[in-house]
Amino acid sequence: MRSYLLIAPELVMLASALLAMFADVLPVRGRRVAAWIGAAGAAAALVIALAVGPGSVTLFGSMLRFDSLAVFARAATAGLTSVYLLWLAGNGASVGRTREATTLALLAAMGAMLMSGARDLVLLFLTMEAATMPAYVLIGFDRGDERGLEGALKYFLLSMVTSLVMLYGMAFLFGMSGTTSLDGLRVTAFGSLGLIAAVLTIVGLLAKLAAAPFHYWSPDAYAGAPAFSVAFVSSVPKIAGVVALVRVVGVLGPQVRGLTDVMLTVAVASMVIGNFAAFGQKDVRRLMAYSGVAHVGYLLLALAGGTEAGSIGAVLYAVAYAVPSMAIMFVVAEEGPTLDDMDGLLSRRPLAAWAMLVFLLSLVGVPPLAGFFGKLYMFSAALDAGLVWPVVLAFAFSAVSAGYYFGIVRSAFLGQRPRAVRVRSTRNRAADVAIAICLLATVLLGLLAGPMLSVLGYALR
Amino acid sequence: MSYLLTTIVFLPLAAAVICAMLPKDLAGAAKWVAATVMAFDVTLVGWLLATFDVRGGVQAVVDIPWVPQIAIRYHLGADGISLAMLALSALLGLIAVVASWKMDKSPGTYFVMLMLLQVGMNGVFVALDLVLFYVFWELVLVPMYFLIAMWGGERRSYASLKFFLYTLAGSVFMLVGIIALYLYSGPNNTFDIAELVRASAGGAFNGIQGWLFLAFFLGFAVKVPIWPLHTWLPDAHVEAPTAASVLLAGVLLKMGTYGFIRIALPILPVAAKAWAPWIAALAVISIVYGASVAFAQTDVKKLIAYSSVSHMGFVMLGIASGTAAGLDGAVAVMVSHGLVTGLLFLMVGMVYERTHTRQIAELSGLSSQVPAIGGILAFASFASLGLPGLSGFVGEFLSLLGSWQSTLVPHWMTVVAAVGVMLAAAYMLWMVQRVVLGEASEAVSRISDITAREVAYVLPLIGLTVLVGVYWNSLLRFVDPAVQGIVTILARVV
Amino acid sequence: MPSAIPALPFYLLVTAIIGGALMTIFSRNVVHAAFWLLEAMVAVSGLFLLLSAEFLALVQLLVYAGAVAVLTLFVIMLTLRRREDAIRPLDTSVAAAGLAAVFGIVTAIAVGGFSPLPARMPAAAPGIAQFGGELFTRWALPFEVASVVLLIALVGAVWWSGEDEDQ
Amino acid sequence: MSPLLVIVLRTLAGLGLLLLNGVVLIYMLRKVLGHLHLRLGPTRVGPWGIFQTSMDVVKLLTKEDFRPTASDKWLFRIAPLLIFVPSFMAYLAIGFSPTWHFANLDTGVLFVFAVLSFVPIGIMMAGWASNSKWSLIGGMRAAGQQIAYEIPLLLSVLGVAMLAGSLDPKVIVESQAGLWLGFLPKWFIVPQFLGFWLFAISAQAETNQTPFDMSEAESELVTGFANEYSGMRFGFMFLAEFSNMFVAAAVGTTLFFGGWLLPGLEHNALALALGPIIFMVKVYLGIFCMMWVRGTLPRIRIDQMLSFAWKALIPLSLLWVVVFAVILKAVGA
Repeated sequence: MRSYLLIAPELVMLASALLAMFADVLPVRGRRVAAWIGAAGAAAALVIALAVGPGSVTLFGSMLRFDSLAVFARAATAGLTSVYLLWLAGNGASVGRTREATTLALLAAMGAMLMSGARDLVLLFLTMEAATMPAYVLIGFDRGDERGLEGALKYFLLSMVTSLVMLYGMAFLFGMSGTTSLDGLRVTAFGSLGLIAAVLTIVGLLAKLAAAPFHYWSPDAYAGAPAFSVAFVSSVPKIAGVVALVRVVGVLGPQVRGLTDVMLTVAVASMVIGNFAAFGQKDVRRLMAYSGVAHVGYLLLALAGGTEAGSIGAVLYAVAYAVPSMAIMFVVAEEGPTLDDMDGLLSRRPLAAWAMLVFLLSLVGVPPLAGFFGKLYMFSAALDAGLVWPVVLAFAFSAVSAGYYFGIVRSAFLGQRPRAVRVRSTRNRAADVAIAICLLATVLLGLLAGPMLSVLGYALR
Repeated sequence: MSYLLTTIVFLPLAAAVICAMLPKDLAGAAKWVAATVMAFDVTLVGWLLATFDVRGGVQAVVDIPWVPQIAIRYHLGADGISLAMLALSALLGLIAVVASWKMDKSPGTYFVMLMLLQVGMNGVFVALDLVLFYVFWELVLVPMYFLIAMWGGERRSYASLKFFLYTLAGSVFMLVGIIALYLYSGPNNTFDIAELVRASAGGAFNGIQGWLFLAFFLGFAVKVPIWPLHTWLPDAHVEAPTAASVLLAGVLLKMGTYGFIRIALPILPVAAKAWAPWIAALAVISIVYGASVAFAQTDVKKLIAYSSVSHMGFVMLGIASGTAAGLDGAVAVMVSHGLVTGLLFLMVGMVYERTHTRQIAELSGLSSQVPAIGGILAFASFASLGLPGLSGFVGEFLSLLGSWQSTLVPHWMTVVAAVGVMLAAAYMLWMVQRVVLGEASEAVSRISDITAREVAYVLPLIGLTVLVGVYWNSLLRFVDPAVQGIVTILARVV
Repeated sequence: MPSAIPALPFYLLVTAIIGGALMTIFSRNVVHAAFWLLEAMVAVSGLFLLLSAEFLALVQLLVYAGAVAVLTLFVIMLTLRRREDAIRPLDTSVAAAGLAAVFGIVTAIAVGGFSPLPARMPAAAPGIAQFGGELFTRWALPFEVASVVLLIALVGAVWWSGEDEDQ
Repeated sequence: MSPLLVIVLRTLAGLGLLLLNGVVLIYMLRKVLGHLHLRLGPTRVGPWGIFQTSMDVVKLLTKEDFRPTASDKWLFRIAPLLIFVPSFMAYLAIGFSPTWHFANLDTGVLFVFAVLSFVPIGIMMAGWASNSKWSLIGGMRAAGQQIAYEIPLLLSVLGVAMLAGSLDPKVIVESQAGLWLGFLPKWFIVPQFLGFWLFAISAQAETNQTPFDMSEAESELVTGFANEYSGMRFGFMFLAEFSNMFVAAAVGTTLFFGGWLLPGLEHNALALALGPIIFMVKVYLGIFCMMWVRGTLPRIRIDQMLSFAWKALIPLSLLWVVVFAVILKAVGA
């Protein structure tokens, strides 16, 4: 029974997903009641997750363990989902069918939450699928849009193939260790075969995170998808993905020689490709996709260091990345996807413009915002692990990234809007509140870095 | 525990918040809010100056944990150097607000930016924790970007982004350095400057000082700016609105040199000494190069901008010397350059406001049409070229003296730098001759003279220029004890 | 069952699986490809039998032969407008074949370096009741997550195939 | 005897039973349907026409093995085997008495369903390979039908599995021994009447019997998937159909009618000896009932049939599994 109490947040998410799915038959009527239900459910899940707190108990044998890292990721996932659904309740899915979008987002978030506590390869794989499968639908949510369907298909195919590669690697790991429990993996005796198995296993996660050699899906998928989908897909599931990567690398890294080198290579490649490709993009979604690749590169760099601090930093940074990138997509969804659509945002919606600035600055890593502290933790851990040149490169790229992020700022603040101003049908308070919450989170995650790190279990000095 | 510094640093933030929340039809009130708050801020700084114990030491300290897990502390405190810079920053901040009195293009936002900028500037000079220092350092970037980008001239978009990217690129290297200092600072890792100095004395950074110094050098040198990293400066200055130019030249550039004095020298003395000849060489190049290029300028503002490059070279020369005289001189140039260049930009701003041109060729005979403006411009130019009796002379003299005394800087460099002084005299006088003297040109012919408000904000600058120039000790008695501490550290290492 | 796997049937089945998989890729006829896929799946169930995992073998048959293959064929046959559409050009599969070959060689080299692999199969295969017990206690969570995955797939499928709705 | 020899002998025995069964069932079908339709069935070859079927076999064996030129060569050849072999394999799991069986599997019932799920693959293969639209339509129908009715079929077995706690035919049968209330045989049809009903309908559909014989549908598709086949290949398909009927009836007997048990004839030497006979009698009674249905009901439309499965049978069987599990838990507690 206690087991079920400990996974109460996920159960709440599941329940609200089912409730949202059948929102039409509820006695409560109203526009987008499904999204409201979902937002409330996710918020409840957040509260429960924090109330349950971290524990060293493993559930269902050795399937699950919610340590402080997992609790943080789980709470962040629930919280972000709640904010997302709040926004959705305000603005609705751009192509209608808010109900399906809500259900899918909740189910994906549920998968992601379980994923962050998973200590077993089988559960890890299944939860990863649960967290990514809704993304295929969300990306192709506008069924009339061929580019969206193409993006969804691209994502689907690549994701499926890499998932299977991952499964293949897991089979090797199972064969070597005789168990699928992460804690029981013993592959040291197998030398390079262990390395191959480990690499195959993390390939699936890397592809979901859109790290460099597997990033091809993300620009097309994001640019083809409606922005409200991108807001979710590009942010929320990534947190748990990072946690899963932390887990797998944490177990396999010390046992397999060379895994960190692979991670490092991927990290550097992601940073280089992501940052360079992001230049010159006219579509904010595409820009954010490439910049997302770059950010995953930073994350992997922290993980490649193989230290505890690096893992914690990476998870914190995953959240610090997810919040602003989701919020940026909110604004994109409201204003339009291209840089030109952002023109004159300051005069139309000054608050949104300023919020946008804060989000972008956080992504650049300007203090005292969330992104800065995330980078500080990550890179200090990586530096501590001796990765001097990659870290210097990462810092240089952080500065470079300002170049393309400020393209958005330039449009929003300095651009004039020559063509007829598209007025939003309704000024929506719920959506604005969602953006405001993201803004607050972006600032507070930085200023309150101390408490955040306590939640993450960062040892006090 | 004293919250005086906290109040001084964050008062402008309060002003920014109030200005941001003003409704649109009340946006005109923003300047009153900003002016009031800044006046109060200057008063507090004045009180701090009055109560400051000139025998030295870090005073008005506040030190509480911020992120205890990685030893980030909220640690503010002021010694003489900090105080001098803080005073400069607050005063120029107030003047910038008053000088922007007629700003009518979204004034609310403008004053928000100005006030945010003020928070960063104030904070940098009193932060004693490296992360905190970095936070304030970066905080300056964004408002300055917007001040240039939204209220700047023709090429503002290009200039602002260039400014932003240059300084950001420099500062991320500094961040690498900060993290490395933290990691190497021994078992009790720390970001605290004083503790890092102690750790350094204990040999914590031996062997990697060179690399660390390089990281900080890149961050600070861009900001100073030292040749060849200076190219953002003329663009930014020319495009920035007057108040932003004043703050950019008067305060922002000093952040770089302040960083050298506060962080690079005491924490990495070995590398600082090893690098000194090279820094001196770059400083000399900056002096001569800045002065030479200033000659060729047709735009008054650009001329002043290049003169800044040249003047900051004197600061770097003083820092490179590592002697008490040199460092005193460096700080003196910093203060003096802040006052004088601020004044110059203000005067150019007044002229531009009236004539809508800054071309030297189109401006002449200011003294005949507007004698007060012309006179003050000439006065500022004299102060800038280092006329004895005015503040510019103090710093340049001490810098050159220090570098001559120094064993680190070859004598020929000092000689070349002294030539730079003459070059400065030449281009400044030539500018004065063409702009101030002579017959009034068409652009100048119908303009009105200085107003009472304008007098009010240039007067303190003129007064301080004269005060520091005549009574050197008014500045040096604050600065010297702090400088002695650094010199001791430098002397301790071989 | 002994803990070691009998060699001959194992290699026969493995050949069948790999062959079937390769033929799935190389077959120029989509319908044939589907049948080859089925063949590979059936051979996999043979592997399960070798490991004395009778239940899994049967479920593999039931699911892949009874449902997946039939559905695949059903869809292929429904979507082909003309019979000739089943024949596709070969060139796309060359790259796939190359990849598969490289992958196979690398793996083979890696595996080859570590023979013999230690056999860690349980001495006695658990009975179906034991299997069920495990599935619904220790593995209950993955089992339920799998059902959520299916639910997601269902919602997605309904969304993609459903009618547009005014909102 | 060496184990290999045992396997060969048992396989041969199974094959013999299958062939014999086929012959008998064809005759039985003709006779039963004939009488149901108020006609006589075969009368000419031998007394009461009993040699009719053997003559049919001769005819099939001697006919030319014809293959349409435009057909898919290999698939066309493999298809009949793919239809025939699974239905033969299904025999292996059937237990005729506590000691009479071809192979003793503890997942026997599942095994039967698993191998039988190949049949529609073969049918689709045949339909596609023939390159005739009638065949193709027949194949597609078979596939749709199979997918739909396999689910209630499997679900209907769950109730029995819960009662017996096993999928081993022997255990299932043995747990039906005894009497309820002193007169009612403890057969699972009593508690599982709804399960049996679901099973019967689904089995009728899975074996392609009227009213669910849409994949052949002589009058519209001209025997559907088997259209282009002749000779022994057709014979295989034919045989498989009757063998499937037998298997379905045998599984039904095992699951719901106590297999080789008869009240009063349990656990003694006589029962052991009579077991197979009792079992066969029950099976043939079952087959008779299937034929009865076949001879009585008209064929329904494919869409009606599919929506019946998806909208009625599957929800009902799911519900029944849940309800029965709850009941069982409550009663058990």
